[in-house]
Amino acid sequence: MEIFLKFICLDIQELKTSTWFVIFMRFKAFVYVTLKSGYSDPEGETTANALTGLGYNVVSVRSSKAYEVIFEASDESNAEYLINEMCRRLLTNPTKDDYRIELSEL
Amino acid sequence: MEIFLKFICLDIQELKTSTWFVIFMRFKAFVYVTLKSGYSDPEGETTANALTGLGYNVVSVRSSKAYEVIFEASDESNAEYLINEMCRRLLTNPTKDDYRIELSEL
Amino acid sequence: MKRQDIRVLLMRAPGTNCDLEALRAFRDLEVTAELIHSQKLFKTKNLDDYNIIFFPGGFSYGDYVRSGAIWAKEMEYRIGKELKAFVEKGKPVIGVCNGFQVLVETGFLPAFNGKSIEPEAALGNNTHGYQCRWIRMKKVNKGNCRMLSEIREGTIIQNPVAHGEGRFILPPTNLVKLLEKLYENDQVVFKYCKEDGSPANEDWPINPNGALDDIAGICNPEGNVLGLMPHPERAYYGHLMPTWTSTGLKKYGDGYQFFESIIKYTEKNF
Amino acid sequence: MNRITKSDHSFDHYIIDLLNATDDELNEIAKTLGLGLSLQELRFIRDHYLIKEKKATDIELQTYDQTYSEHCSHKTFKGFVNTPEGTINGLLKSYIKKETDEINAPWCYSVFEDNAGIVDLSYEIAVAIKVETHNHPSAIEPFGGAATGLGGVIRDILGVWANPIACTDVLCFGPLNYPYNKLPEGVKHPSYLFNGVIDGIGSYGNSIGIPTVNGATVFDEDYTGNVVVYAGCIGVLRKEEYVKEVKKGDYVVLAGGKTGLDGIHGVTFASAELTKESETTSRPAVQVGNPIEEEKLKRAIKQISEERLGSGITDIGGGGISCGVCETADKYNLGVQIDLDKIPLKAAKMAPWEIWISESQERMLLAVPPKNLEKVIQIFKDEQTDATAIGRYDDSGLAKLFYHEVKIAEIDLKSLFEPPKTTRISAWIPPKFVEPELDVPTDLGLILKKMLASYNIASKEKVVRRYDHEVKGQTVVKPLQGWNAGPNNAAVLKPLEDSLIGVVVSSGLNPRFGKIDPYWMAASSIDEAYRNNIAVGGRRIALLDNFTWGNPEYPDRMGSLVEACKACYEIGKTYEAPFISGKDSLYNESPLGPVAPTLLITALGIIPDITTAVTMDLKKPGSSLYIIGETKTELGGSEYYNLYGYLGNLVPKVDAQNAINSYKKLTTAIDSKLVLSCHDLSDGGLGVALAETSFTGGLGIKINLEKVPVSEEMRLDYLLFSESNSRLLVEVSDNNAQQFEKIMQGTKYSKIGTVTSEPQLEILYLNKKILREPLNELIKAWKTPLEGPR
Ligand SMILES: Nc1ncnc2c1ncn2[C@@H]1O[C@H](COP(=O)(O)OP(=O)(O)O)[C@@H](O)[C@H]1O
Ligand SMILES: [Mg+2]
Repeated sequence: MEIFLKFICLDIQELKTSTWFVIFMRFKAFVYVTLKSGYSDPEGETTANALTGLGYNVVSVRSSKAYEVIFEASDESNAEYLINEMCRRLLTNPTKDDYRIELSEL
Repeated sequence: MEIFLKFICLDIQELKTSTWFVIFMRFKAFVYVTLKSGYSDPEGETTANALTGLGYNVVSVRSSKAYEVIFEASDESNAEYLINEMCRRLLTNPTKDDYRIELSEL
Repeated sequence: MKRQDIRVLLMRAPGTNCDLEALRAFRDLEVTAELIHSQKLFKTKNLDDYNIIFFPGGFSYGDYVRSGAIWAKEMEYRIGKELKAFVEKGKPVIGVCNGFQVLVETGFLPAFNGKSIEPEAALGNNTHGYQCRWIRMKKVNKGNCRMLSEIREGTIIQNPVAHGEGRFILPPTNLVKLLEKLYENDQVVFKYCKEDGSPANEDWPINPNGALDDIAGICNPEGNVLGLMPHPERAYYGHLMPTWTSTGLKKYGDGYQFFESIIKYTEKNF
Repeated sequence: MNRITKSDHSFDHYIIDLLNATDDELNEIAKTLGLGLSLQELRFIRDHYLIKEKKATDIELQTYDQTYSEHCSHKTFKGFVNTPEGTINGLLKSYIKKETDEINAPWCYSVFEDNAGIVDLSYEIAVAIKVETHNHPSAIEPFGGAATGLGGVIRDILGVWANPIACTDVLCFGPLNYPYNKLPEGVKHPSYLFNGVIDGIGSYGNSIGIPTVNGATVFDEDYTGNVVVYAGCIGVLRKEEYVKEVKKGDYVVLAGGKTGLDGIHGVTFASAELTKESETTSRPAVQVGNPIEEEKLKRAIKQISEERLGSGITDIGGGGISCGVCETADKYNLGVQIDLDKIPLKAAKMAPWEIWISESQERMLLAVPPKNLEKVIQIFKDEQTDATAIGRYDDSGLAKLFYHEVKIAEIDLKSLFEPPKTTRISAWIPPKFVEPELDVPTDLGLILKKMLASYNIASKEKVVRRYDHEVKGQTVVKPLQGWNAGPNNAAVLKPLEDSLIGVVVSSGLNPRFGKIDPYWMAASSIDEAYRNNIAVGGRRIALLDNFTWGNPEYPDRMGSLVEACKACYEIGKTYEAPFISGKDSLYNESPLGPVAPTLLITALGIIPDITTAVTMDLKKPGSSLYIIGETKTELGGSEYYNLYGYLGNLVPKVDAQNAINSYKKLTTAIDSKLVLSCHDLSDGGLGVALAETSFTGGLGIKINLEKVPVSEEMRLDYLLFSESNSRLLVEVSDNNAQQFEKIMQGTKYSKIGTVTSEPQLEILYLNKKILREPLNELIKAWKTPLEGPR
């Protein structure tokens, strides 16, 4: 584990008004984003067809995206909170995606 | 685990000439395809920038693709062999991609 | 052979979509050009009837997995032998955009030591995402790519690019050596360049996708398989050029010489 | 009493007893079945079943629900409107169609009839065009929503047997820098929507291989809660291939993608307001597009139309198979019998009503005479896609549906297509905004750069480059001009190999004007679309109207809609530009309030010879620069006021008679090859237009501002940034100046300066230098805001 000493604010909304010393830690999160069931997955279907065409006995393929995000947070529970927020705000669309996070300290 | 009894040939190349009874099993493989280190990952960089722009302390993001492949094989070692072959033949380009497989019997 | 006897095979798959421009160009040059669904060819397998094979651009099978990958593997599985025989006869095979991707994925390009089993290069994600824009490229080939011998070395050509995956790359572990080899074999055909022909130096947007050493197009060591990301077929007529309203309208645009050279070469050598 | 009972069959099938049902009971039934029908419509249906003396089934009521929805039946535009001045019997009939009928242009081939408007291109060839909205789905899932919006409008073009040649898209977002903490729950951030929508349109259009050549990107606070996504498609067809002769005995052939649980109740959803729950409750209505499936359909349909193998065609969009099948049967005065078991499904478990109304993407419906059936199905197969005969047309006037050999519905088509008319109430009260009193700025150059850098004026390269606008090799005038990528006025396409004739597409919308005055907003949009078209050499212009409005059940929203329709009639008529197609999307309301009333006008012109097309970049040092039209103190809704945070009241008006007069003369000048470049004046007025034309051509300008024709004495900043309509900048080579002036006689125009080889924009007023800016700084200001990594 590495520890980072940085000028940083605790609340991102207050970035402009306040800064002070905080001990920050680095985390690595794997985020797997999959289409919710019920959505058709043209990429998966096409890939499955292609594999079948190459001679494999493929039953189905689901395609998905994954991100490895390295980021800083004050502690583990903060890290968990932040990465979930990132998922909801940018990395996934809760309407159609499910996601799964694997978090570890660096 | 489910066991499938199917008319199937052992060698896909011989599909037209011979068929006989074989006991087949179903496997599920997660395949994660990542860009080899050494290549810039525009999607990852864009995502990292966007997350930074939202106020997170993101150090880096690497994007990757993932496939959940459900397929049939005669046994575990055959399954491992087949899914590796699928990766090399279609799912990745060894020039730029690394991959990792998580295989399990269904 | 006589021009009207030249037969060009344009192949298509679901998602191919730059076929009609290419067909139009060949037909304008008065050769026989046929656009055929690859499924049909998988059945007949008769490539021998043709003198030139052209893989047009587009999004074959949605470019799922990787651009061109699915079509390439399907082709290899179904007519791999026939394609290889065609290439070994020295006949011209050309891939533009998605067609280039297909030729790399099948191992016909760069094919340092003949057709490879696994791809030896890749067309990766553009540094700036999908882009549709006009670029300039310079012909740098010293003569190995004989089908383009009508285009003088150093000629600057304006063509549009439109792709999300076209960044030419080689394996990082062996990059320097392979790049050297590419030049040694005179396999580099087109490079992105500035208005005055000087190198783009991988600067965006002059090099629109971040391609290694500004490489826009390459050929195999024998020179008869050619792939490039820019679209000469979309610059075939003068009225398609980006500044024809200010620089004056000519009948043909920069893409014309590309097709004309291929046809003249075929006329002379087969 | 329980009016809904399950039948004895093993599948989902319910019998509904409507006999003497009370209003409460009707509402209860609607709620249980998830229907969006109004009480008036429910009563109408109840009475219909009373006459027929039978019970209804769930699938029958679902069919009524789909057909009567706002999205499918346009009840607001077809119904009554009670205004303070009296009752209007249908906005469509009283204004839009009336305009078209009165103009009665002989070149209108098929208008307001089919899936798209169709006009002549040549004697044998016609052009079809359609523009659609896809706002609600894009707000929930921007990528999928926008992509399937484009996919849908492309199918509209396929649905008139035309071959798509180009797409357009017009997008309205909230400000990209909107504060996150001000977003209400359930509303997505404008930059998330922006990236998603653009990627969605790009991915679909690029993959199917149709160039996206024209559009607009607008940012305004009022779009934060209601993103607006218009997608358009243009196609060409041989008139003899426009076959519409479905007969009794023809097969109903369903082609393309499989039918799934995705997109169920999309129509009811599109006709309702967005709430914070929409995200979760509306989920199945949002879909993932599959452009390759549609590409295959496109190829197959082209071959079928070339060989004339079908007798009719329509797309499957809102309402799913139910609408496509019933509409076709009704249109040809036939009946139809469908076997739901034959429909290929994605999901294993679907209730029959779900199969019937699912809006799964990438499906088309063809009518095929028995002798061609086999061949048609083979053509689809050769393209690696499916086609299935799911039923046949008969002459019963009924739609009869079978599932597992049980007749589960028998619907009287007449009752389906003659729904009761709604009545809406309208009351338009013009709002009053503060007319600002601004100081005259000392540094006009700085202001100009700020204007160029505003999101609404800045370069849209980031959007436009995401779309392939060159595929098909027909784009003669491109959205971005030359190496400096200036904003062209309209796109010109050359769709025919053996002819120089071109198709000209442009668009106009002025939502900020609409907040002040919907009438002049509509007038301005028509004028803008029209003059953009004229500017490149277009003529014989046809118009499309696309309304995006708030909930029409509020009298003020309805009132402004009426105002806008009036302008469509009056201005359109004077321009002799018939409306040929259109679409409305109402109920655009969010927790942040209604959408800004947004009328998009798309103009479709032709140019007889594409080699005479004119682009907006300056061409030659020494040539004369003219302005056409009069500049007025009309800064209401302008970008200039917006810079200072004001809206204002004095919205630009349109003097249609004078405008059309100068446009006609300009066309003559263009045809006489006198015009080197031409640029329309719109957002940011004269100042912005001068900068754009200049840095695009890489040539300088020197003008005398006092030469600009004005209606009254004006402040210099207003003169430079007023957005008065009907104005254009025209570059004429010096030796043609006299001839040009002769042609323009009788119009308001003036030579205001010359083109120079110095790379700068220089503006003098009575010999005093009031602005001098190097071109590289202007272009930098213009390109920076929306450039760079995404
Ligand atoms: N969303 C979009 N889709 C396609 N083209 C667009 C889009 N936004 C802008 N464009 C194109 O970019 C060019 C400049 O747009 P804009 O600055 O809005 O022009 P104007 O000033 O004429 O309204 C036009 O050719 C227009 O068609
Ligand atoms: Mg503009």
